[in-house]
Amino acid sequence: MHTIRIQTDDFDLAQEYQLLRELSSTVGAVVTFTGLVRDFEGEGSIESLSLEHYPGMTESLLEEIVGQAHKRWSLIGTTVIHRVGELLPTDQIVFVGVASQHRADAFEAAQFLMDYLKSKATFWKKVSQDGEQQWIESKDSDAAAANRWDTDSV
Amino acid sequence: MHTIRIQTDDFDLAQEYQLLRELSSTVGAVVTFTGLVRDFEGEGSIESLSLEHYPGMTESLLEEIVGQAHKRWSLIGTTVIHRVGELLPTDQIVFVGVASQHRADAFEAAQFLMDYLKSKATFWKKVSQDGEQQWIESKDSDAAAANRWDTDSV
Amino acid sequence: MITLLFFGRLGDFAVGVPTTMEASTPAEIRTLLAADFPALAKELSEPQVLVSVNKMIVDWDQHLLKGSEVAFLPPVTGG
Amino acid sequence: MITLLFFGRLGDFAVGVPTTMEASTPAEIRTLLAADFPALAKELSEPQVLVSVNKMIVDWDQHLLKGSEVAFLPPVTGG
Repeated sequence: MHTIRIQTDDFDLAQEYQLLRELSSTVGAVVTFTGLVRDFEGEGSIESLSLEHYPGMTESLLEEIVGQAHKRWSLIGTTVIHRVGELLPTDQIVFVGVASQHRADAFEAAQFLMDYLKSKATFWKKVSQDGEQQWIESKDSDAAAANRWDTDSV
Repeated sequence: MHTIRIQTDDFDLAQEYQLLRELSSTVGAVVTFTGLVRDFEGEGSIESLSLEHYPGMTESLLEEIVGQAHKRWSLIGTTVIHRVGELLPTDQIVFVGVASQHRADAFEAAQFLMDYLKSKATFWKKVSQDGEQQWIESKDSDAAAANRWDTDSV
Repeated sequence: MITLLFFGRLGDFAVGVPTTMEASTPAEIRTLLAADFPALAKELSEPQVLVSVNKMIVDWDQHLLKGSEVAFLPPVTGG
Repeated sequence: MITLLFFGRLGDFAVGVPTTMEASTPAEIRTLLAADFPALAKELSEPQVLVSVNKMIVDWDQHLLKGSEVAFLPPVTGG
């Protein structure tokens, strides 16, 4: 079972958790990751964040990534939600939830999904700071985080 | 900021998440782990689980473990809740929540805390299955999971 | 005709760029744009920029079929 | 006097065991229990069983002070 949503609306962690938890009575572990707009990006505080994506392509990339996770680990359910549009500091941006029998599967799959979301999914962030707008540069550390899953013998 | 609770009552993931999220406007990542009573332990379905602990010792072990996590990673907040007493299938047993600026810290600290909870904290589980009660055997895999943090150069 | 899309920071450089053109490869689109939009063409030459055809990442010399959608993708920054 | 505590499965073997006794080390407690509670003493000799004094894990030959609380801990199974 997997759910992928790209939306401008906020999401409700409690509701997403409940859905994962109730998928099966064999669920023994649920890991959630929530990403939030931080108040500091480099120096100075940000006023807002604007998230653009490539409709259609993003969904198919996420389907592929989630499919890989289900092949690689023993998972009962996964949920990926990514917001687009205008966001403010402390707003929720991204949610990954994984339900499994054993904790290692849920932890690893959630990290894998986040690493791929950061480095492969077609989202772009623009930040408004001190009255100026600027596209965020991608981080080498995110590419490195995603690459480790290629070589790991997990 | 850290919270440690051992309680017979259930806990509310949404509330614990909200507390972590609101600790600071620099929180960029929140990872939660929830452990649930699974319906199958070995073979056959279980009727209930009974959790005993060593009051006083458990709290000081958890304080020590959480303190280690805060030294090892850059964390804004951690919450550890472990239930004791009688639990039924699909009940929540354990919660670990970690808030940090960056996702790697939150993921690793949450895994670290769970591995130590499983292998070092003074809790013991007894399962009622087919009318018989039986203490659960500890798993070598849990000890191995905890040991990896001793050698890792994370 | 080929439909053109520019994402992220590339969009800022693509103001006034036609949304469709005739071309047989993504590399040719870049060459054709260089005449009127040199700043955009320079950005498209950055090694991190990827190109997709009909939402699949492809090589720059991928042969384009009529009606294809070609998108230029700077490094992603989601999550 | 030393207070004795038995956790997890050890509790099942410790039914009827005195809750206090005089002893100078945890190892001596085990030896003293062997006379009347051989099954429990055997369980306590399992290498995975840990012993704590006043809630700190110690060696079996730790010298015990008056009023100490000695607990016998089988492998933990929390989380």
